[in-house]
Amino acid sequence: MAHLSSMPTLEPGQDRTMILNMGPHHPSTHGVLRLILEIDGETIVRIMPDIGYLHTGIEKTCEAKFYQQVVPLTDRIDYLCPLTNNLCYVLAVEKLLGLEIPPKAQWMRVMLNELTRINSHLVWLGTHALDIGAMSVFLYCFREREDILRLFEMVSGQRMMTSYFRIGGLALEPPLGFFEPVRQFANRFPAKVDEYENLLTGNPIWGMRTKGVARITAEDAVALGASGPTLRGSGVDFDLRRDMPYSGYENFSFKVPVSQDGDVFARYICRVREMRESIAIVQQALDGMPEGRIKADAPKVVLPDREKMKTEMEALIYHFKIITEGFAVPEGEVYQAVESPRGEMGYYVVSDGTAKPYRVHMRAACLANLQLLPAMCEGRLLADVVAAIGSIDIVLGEIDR
Amino acid sequence: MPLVPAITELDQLKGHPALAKMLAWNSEAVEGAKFDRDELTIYIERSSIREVCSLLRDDRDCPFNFLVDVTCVDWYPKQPRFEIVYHLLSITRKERVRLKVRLGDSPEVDSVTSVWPAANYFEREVYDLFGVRFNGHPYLRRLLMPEDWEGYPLRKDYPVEGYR
Amino acid sequence: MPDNSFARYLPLLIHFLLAGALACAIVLLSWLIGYRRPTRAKLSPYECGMIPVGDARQRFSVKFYLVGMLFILFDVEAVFLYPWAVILRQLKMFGFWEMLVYIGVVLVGFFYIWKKGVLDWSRTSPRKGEV
Amino acid sequence: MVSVESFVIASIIKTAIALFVLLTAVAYTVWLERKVVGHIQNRWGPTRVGPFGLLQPLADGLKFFFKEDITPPHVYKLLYIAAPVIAVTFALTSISVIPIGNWITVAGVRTPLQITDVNIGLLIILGITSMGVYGVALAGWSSNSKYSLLGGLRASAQMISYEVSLGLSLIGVLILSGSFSLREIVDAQSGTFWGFIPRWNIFQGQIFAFFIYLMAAFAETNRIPFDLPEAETELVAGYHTEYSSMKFAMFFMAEYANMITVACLASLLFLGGWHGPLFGPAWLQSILPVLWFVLRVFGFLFVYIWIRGTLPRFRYDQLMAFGWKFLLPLAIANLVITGLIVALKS
Amino acid sequence: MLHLVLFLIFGAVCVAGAVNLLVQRHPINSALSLIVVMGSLAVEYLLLGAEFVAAVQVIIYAGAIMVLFVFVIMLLNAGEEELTSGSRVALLLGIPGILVSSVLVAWVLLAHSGTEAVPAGALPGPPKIIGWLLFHDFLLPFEVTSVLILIAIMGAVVLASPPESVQQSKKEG
Repeated sequence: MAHLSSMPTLEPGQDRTMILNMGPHHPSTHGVLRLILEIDGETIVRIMPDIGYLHTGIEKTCEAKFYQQVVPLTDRIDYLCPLTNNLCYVLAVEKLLGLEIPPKAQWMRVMLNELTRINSHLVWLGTHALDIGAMSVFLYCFREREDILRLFEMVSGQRMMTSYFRIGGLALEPPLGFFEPVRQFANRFPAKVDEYENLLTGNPIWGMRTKGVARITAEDAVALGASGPTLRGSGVDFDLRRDMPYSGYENFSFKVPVSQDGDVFARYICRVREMRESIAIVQQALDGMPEGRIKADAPKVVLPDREKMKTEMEALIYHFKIITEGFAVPEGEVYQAVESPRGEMGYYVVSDGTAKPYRVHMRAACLANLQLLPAMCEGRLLADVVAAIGSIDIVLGEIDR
Repeated sequence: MPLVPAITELDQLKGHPALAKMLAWNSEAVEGAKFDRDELTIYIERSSIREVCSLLRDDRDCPFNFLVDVTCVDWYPKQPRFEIVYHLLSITRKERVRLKVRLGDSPEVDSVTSVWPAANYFEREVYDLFGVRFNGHPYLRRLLMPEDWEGYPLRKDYPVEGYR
Repeated sequence: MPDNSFARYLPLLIHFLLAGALACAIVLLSWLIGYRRPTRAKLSPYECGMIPVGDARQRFSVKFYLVGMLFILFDVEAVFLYPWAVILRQLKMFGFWEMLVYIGVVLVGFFYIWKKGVLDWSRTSPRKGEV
Repeated sequence: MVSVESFVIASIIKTAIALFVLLTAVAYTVWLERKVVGHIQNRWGPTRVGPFGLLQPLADGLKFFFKEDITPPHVYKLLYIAAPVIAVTFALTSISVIPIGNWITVAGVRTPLQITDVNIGLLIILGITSMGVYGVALAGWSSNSKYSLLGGLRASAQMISYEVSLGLSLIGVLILSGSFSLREIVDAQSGTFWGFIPRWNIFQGQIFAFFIYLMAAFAETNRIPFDLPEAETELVAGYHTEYSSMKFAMFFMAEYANMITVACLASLLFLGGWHGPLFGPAWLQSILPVLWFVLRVFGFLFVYIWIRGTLPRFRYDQLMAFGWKFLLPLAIANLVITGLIVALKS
Repeated sequence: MLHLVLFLIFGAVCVAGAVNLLVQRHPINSALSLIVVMGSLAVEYLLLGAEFVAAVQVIIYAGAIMVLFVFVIMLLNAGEEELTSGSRVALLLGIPGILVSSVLVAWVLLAHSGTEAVPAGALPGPPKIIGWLLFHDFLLPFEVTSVLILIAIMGAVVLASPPESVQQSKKEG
């Protein structure tokens, strides 16, 4: 690939080019991404992302925690879709343990995951539109996001760092009357998506700014490891939820939006349609929500209910043991991937048979997607960089971990 | 779903297209294989990782054309110490395979960036955090840590409180 | 007082001077009132939190100054059109034809630059290494 | 015949009043914008300072004065300080030839509602507008920062590009009215067609010219969708990246003053100025035109704000192409057609 | 009276600007001085009653041509001039030379060209009269200016397009 061989150095270029920093403190780099641009007038000659400003060493931290204690760390990776990260990690450990998860927990997980996806896409849409200058969409999106965050707060007590999924099920029963506001939201939301689309999809300026911009072919996208809407925007029809289902996604019917154009608009339209599909999944989950337990039947792994803990000796002992010394996980390794709002989120968990993971590695969708940026932007204009960054929807917390 | 014991016999795993293809190409390159928790792991001899990757990528029947991830596990103080882990995905077959390369104390392996440019950041990250060198990588510099950082934080012998 | 045509412009001049004085006063006042506790970071040029690479005193793309030139030319054209527009009613069709000739010639130049691609701002050099 | 001294003093008083009114209008345009955009976006806008946040502009102004006034050492100091002064001075000057109403009689003296009624008012405004470029260009250059330089270059290139279309779009109006005097241009728009359509210039076939003017005016004042010079997502803050305190605010003062000028000009040239129904007692009749005029201006400003709340922004090349390849030919076509019709009629 | 005073003031501003233009070492300052010169010239025109010319002076010279100058200085990043000590011959011969020649020119103009000072406002100033002159009496020169503009457009394009070799290397690079 050509763009790899031309990594820029930091020295000012030849006579006509200028080295310009975009970020880390820049209004449009979504966190602390730093781009080093070499520009000729307004044209991008070379572009190099510089990351690591948010590196917190989560992977190292995980090695010092019990399995259950890692869950809150996963929230912090991708702070726009904490539940997706919870899910991915939890599924990986459950796979290591060989745990069977009751259907209600699975359906709850799917429902909350789709709400998370909408939440993440709303933040993306708002900021992406704001980058391109459409101010109002941002506030409209955050209005709906607020509703979703309220739902999260209801169910987990937290707006962002939910940590609601636990190894073996859910942390708590969903509160009484939780499904009613979810249903209301699900009924209300499609009209709101129409509202966003009214402002953007048909808007000629939006079209000019996004159509044909930062185009990437399907081959390049695959070669560069793109996933999620970024990949589907280039015409590769692949969605883990449908193609390699997990957590009961096989029980839901939904379409996977694909666009052939591979430009900013294609990625935009894929994500907007995804929001509609997600809300349809939420509806299905609400309609078919099974009854039953929310935790797996594995007393050595799953914390007992408060009720039992106070009445049964055995439960109290398990509770004490799980809290103080964790639970041992059989030796082995597992790679579990889920379809996060940004693409393939994968957790590679290695166990050496002790109560702490030997190694936890997160495959961040954004890290791979970010590699597309030079291929998208070189030879284009400065303003296209902004559109391109927005269109690959990066979250620096996930990239840097 | 109770755990089933891992299968490590090469003969039992020959049915898998990726492994079959590899064995047919060069059985020397395959050091072993493991099928555990529905996931296939193939141990590759260090010098042939690049060829194996391009072989799997271009396989007509089952192209593992998507490099999902490259990472590393440090088994210090065991030897060989490092395991480089490649996760491949076949978009058409919807199947995954894991390749592993074991490296000793002078960790060096061929870069697969020429096969998948996607490996660029992944390999840089491994270099940054484990100090594994990837030969042929176009820009092997630290990715997450500062340029002047000392040591490789994800190694098991890295002092957690930093070098004093 | 209006003893000649300039009297009408005198208030304009006064207004201009007063506006200028006001602007200067604002700058001065903010300089007097505002506090100053400079630090090195505050005084360095904004570069998104990084130490700047190179400085802004560099040569720039030629495109920008082509705009300047074209602007002059079309501005000159427009200036000729102003008096014409005002007296067109007196000039009648004759005035229309003479302006049509004039605009026609200028339009030739306009389409020349259009065809030359001067007005294509997105036309960029091909991507590096792309065959 | 009045003496020179009293004439000068009268002009100074008039000017001072005009400047005061203009600056207040600028402050409240900001307030209006924040309110309107706020309501467009499900927010309230300013509410804390004063009723409906009406004192917010005052608070903002004071805050700006008390902010740290940084003059970084890397700037070209003289021009760095001069640039906002230039911008504000020219932005405030153009109002002086704009009439805001008909003649009124105050204490027996008949006087136009205008600082000075000159023959070539329109040309004066064009001239002053064309000088406004320097504020932006010099700010960008003297800051010695890359973002500022790029922003300044963009801004000045954009302003001069659209100035051509702006100038050409006015020619249709000039043909119809046969004068550069803004007062005469407005007078030419009095009356109605068939008794109910006012003879405003946009109804006299200058609808395209009005459209061109609208676009060019948006670009001249660097407003969305043409706000590339200060596109914060690309160039941080464009040409005023390195400015702080009141010097920073002055660019905004200039921008909003220019918006008001442009709105006034649009009302005068295309929307019939102060013409409107007159009724009631004599004092009301003399005030009403001013009211109609101010209403038009605010209507125009509202459109500005409304569009800001709705549209995304252009990319630089698209903006330039829009100006040169679309507006300019359209403006030329408009003037040729208008010229043809008028020449045939006369 | 005020009229004359203003005329003199702006004349002085004009000359001061022109001198400053020469003395300043930074090209941007020189350019700005030139703008001042143009502006004060426009005021002088106004004082003479030539309204239209004054407006055009501002629009074209101060507002367009000087923008180009400033642009070029910004783009080329022309820095401060090196101050050379200058050759002594130029100093010795130059200043007297300039004095002598300006006196000569003034004398020739005043004594032999038959030009006279025209009272303010006596010359055609209002735009309508200018228009009538331009589109009636001086029609041919007016039409010729369009050709001039055409040539200038082409010249601008030719000057601004980078030489072939640069384009070539850009493509390759």
